Amino acid sequence: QPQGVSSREILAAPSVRKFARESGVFLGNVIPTGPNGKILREDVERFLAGADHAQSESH
Amino acid sequence: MVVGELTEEVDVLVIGAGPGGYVAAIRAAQLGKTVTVVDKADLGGVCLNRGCIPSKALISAAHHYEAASASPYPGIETTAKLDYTKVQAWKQSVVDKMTGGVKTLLKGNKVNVIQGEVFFSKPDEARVMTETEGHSYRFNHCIIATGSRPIELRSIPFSKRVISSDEALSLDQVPESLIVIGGGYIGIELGQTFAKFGANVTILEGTDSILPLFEPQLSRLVQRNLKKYNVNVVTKAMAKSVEEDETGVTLTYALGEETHTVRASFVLVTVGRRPNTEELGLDTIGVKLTDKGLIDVDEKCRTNIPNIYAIGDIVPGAALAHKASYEGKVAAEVIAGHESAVDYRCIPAVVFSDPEIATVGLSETDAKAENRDVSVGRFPYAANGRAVALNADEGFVKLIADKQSGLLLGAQVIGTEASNLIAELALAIELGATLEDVALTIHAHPTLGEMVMESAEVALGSPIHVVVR
Amino acid sequence: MVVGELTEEVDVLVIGAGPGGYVAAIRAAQLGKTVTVVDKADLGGVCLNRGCIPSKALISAAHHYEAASASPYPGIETTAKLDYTKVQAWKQSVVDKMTGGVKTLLKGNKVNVIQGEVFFSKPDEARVMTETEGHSYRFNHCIIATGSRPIELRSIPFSKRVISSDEALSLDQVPESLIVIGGGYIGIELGQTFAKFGANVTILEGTDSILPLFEPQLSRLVQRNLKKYNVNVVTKAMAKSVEEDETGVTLTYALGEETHTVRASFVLVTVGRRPNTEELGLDTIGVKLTDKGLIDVDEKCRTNIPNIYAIGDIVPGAALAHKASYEGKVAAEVIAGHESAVDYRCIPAVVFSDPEIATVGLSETDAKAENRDVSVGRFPYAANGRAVALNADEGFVKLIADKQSGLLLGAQVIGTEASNLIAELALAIELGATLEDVALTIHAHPTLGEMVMESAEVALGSPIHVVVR
Ligand SMILES: Cc1cc2nc3c(=O)[nH]c(=O)nc-3n(C[C@H](O)[C@H](O)[C@H](O)COP(=O)(O)OP(=O)(O)OC[C@H]3O[C@@H](n4cnc5c(N)ncnc54)[C@H](O)[C@@H]3O)c2cc1C
Ligand SMILES: Cc1cc2nc3c(=O)[nH]c(=O)nc-3n(C[C@H](O)[C@H](O)[C@H](O)COP(=O)(O)OP(=O)(O)OC[C@H]3O[C@@H](n4cnc5c(N)ncnc54)[C@H](O)[C@@H]3O)c2cc1C
Repeated sequence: QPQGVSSREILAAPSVRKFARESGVFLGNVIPTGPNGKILREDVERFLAGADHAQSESH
Repeated sequence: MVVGELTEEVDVLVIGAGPGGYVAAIRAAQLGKTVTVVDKADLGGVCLNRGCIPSKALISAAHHYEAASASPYPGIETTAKLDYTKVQAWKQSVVDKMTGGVKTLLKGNKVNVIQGEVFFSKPDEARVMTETEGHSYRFNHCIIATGSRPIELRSIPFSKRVISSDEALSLDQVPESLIVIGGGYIGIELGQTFAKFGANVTILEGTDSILPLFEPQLSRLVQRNLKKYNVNVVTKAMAKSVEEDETGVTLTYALGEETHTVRASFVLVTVGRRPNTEELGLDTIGVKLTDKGLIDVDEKCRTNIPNIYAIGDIVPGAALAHKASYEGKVAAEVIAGHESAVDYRCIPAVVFSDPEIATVGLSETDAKAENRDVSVGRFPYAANGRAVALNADEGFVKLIADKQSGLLLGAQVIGTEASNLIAELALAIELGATLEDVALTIHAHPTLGEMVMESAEVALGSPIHVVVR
Repeated sequence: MVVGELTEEVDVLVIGAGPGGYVAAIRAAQLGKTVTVVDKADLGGVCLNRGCIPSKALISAAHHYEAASASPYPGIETTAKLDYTKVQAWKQSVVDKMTGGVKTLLKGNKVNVIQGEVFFSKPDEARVMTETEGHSYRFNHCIIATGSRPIELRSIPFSKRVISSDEALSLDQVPESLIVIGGGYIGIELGQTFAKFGANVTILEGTDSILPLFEPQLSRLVQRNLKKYNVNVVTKAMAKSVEEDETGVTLTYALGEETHTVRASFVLVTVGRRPNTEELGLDTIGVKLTDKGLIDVDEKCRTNIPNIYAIGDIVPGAALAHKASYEGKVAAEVIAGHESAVDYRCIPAVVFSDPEIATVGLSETDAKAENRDVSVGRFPYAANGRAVALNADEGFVKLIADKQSGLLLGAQVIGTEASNLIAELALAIELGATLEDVALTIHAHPTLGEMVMESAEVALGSPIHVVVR
């Protein structure tokens, strides 16, 4: 029962996907900087920093 | 419920101690939960008792028997004598070792183990029937992991000589002759194993090829190997009825318009497996099923009933032990409050046939069906020094990658140790590796893994060890 | 130069057709270069003729002989009879197949092949001496890949009965007894192989452990296995002198203050290999060497002389075939104008001992020496279902990762199929994978690769199949 690659077209290593989930980040919103549009951990971190920034601004 | 009977409170109740359930129980306990796991049969489930482990033990014994019966090495003359009763005892010792391990692991992780059959009485309550009594348990969370069982053919019901994989794995003798109905991976693994042990084997397959879920390039090599043991493979054959007597069974099957009969000591029916969902009382509590009778779950392994989770063979997806275990971890982690989810790009699948088959991700056929532009790289075992030095130069490694980006999408391996070569390829897909990543990674010489690197180079157009035309 | 002799013009001249040279020649040809490769001996170099391939062929034959001599499977009684002459012939057929393959590959890629010995006469000119004549070649680019040869001990010179690995691989009989001087990987592979074939083997090692380049946890398991064949391992032993007669050799060695003698049919000296740099005329043209006599190269495999490159055993780094081939590709690509460079994070190393050892990247010992904060995860073969079902439950997988980031830094595997398991780990390191990446990648059940996943979980602190205390 070979299982095809999931339809998820977002490219990120398993640990990065986990990190994003745990941080409540939807990977589709993150700007990738890795090769082939791969999302790196730093990209998620940058997104988090940005989001935090936006949040504190809106206060 | 018996009047005055106490209802015990449990935090996490796991139903079924197969590779789904026992792994879920251990992970939940590791994360601080108090866990009770209930199984009506043996710890380890189908996988350890009547599936993966005993089948692979017999397969490896058959391989050793075959290699010693007719040595593939010139200059090493060998003989082999089979005492199948002892092989069975050894197989059982392997099973006992692994199930004993599960028992130790559950204990070591302070999981409470109960033997009994579970039925849901309420959405947060289950009744456990042991041989002598019944008990009710109120749970905060429940994980259903009751697995699957062999499908029985209505026209060819199980009997003394019409058996499932359960009995086939425990026969105390090698049957003189065996008819296998169903040429999927379980039928092929077992049919080929008994053929190696000397049985006269016939395999009936309904579609036009054995291992129909795999590409013809793969199944063809297995089919060729089956010829070595005079296995009679009949494709497009529909088993119709069976007559059993003292000494054997006569099976009638249709081949197009024609009707044929074949006689053997046993008929082994391996036409698929059915999820164990019917007798759990799922309807009582309203658990939603798919139209195939599987439990409907989301990516956190949650059913439609709050706090009831389901994993393994009873939920959609490949019915494989490693999928069950993966989901077991996810369910346990979600229950413990983690942000886990079923979130893999690929699941490898292995057939322990001879030669071994291992696949992961997209095949070339899938890619064509999806109209995807892909690069394909194929490298033969015959051009790999290690394979030749191992006297095992049959097979190939094949990679499928996105044409434009080079991203690895899938891989198929057939040949010796395919089961171990697929690990690198699954990791490559998970990590979003490209053909270049694989080709530029140094692979030790002389190892079979070099074929992975070289097939990436083939796909890239500049392989060293095959000539490009 | 003989007056009037013509000097031929060649574009790329490759000296030596081992795994460095022939791979460089093929890659350069693929990239459009006109290539001439010269070797004074056989295509394939040491690796295919007197190294990796013949040794692994004998190792796999010995493994088969041993498994059939004393079946590890209860219920399968086997016998084995050895005709070593035929095993040698088979080994040679394996070598011929692989070297024939190289010939075909070179031809298929239109590489011009010359047999002869090369000396540099000018920085852009080399003389090739064949048996009957000499020719001069002016080259635009040259790749030196002349490899290495066994080191001879001054006090114990090679003779009829004092042999190197070259002769050991081609003995026409299994020696009744054999003394191996040097317990590195070549000595262990060959000593253990002859022991399995029935020779009475003594191994003398100068340091305090065999396989001194590997961690004690690894060498210990090999040492234990050697006991099975009554191999006498003497550590801290210094071979002093030898006396040879018609029937054997008597070797004198020092063990601390004491002097011992031991007698055997042959002495095999495996104390290291020396680069083939002396007779090339490198000094004539001023090629810079390191203080160890290796050719000094930069990350593009360039020597200090413009357009002369060097790769493989004659340059610094591990003297391994896959390193030679990797550098061969780099040199060829640089010559073709690509921006290639030697740019790997790790090189795996395999010892085809019993059990097999495979390592890559940092070891725990290295990490300690560097004062690095690491997480270590170790998982035993005995807890892996596939290993138990294969009757091969000895060994372990060990991962070393950066404590803070989880980045995988190194791995050691000892046990059956270690040589194939290391591929995934090398790729993981190259791709910058973390322990979580490895742990979250689904590994097929039941396969040996599951140990890789589980050792990552051990390092992360929540393994399923071993109890954490
Ligand atoms: C011959 C054979 C070979 C196989 N080989 C492989 C292989 O090589 N690789 C692979 O990945 N997969 C293999 N499989 C498939 C694999 O065994 C299953 O995918 C796996 O066991 C599913 O795990 P599970 O935890 O979902 O359920 P199971 O392993 O089926 O366990 C379910 C458990 O639940 C218990 N149970 C059921 N109902 C109740 C109830 N009402 N109350 C209490 N307990 C209950 C059962 O007793 C059982 O122990 C093989 C299967 C077979 C038959
Ligand atoms: C017993 C043994 C087992 C081994 N096992 C392994 C193993 O399992 N894995 C592994 O990775 N490595 C192994 N090695 C090491 C491996 O063989 C070498 O690292 C590898 O062969 C080096 O490749 P190379 O191309 O640099 O040189 P070589 O393979 O040494 O080839 C050099 C070639 O140059 C030719 N040559 C030399 N001088 C001249 C000249 N002046 N003119 C023309 N031609 C010349 C030689 O004839 C030779 O063919 C083993 C070695 C031995 C001895």
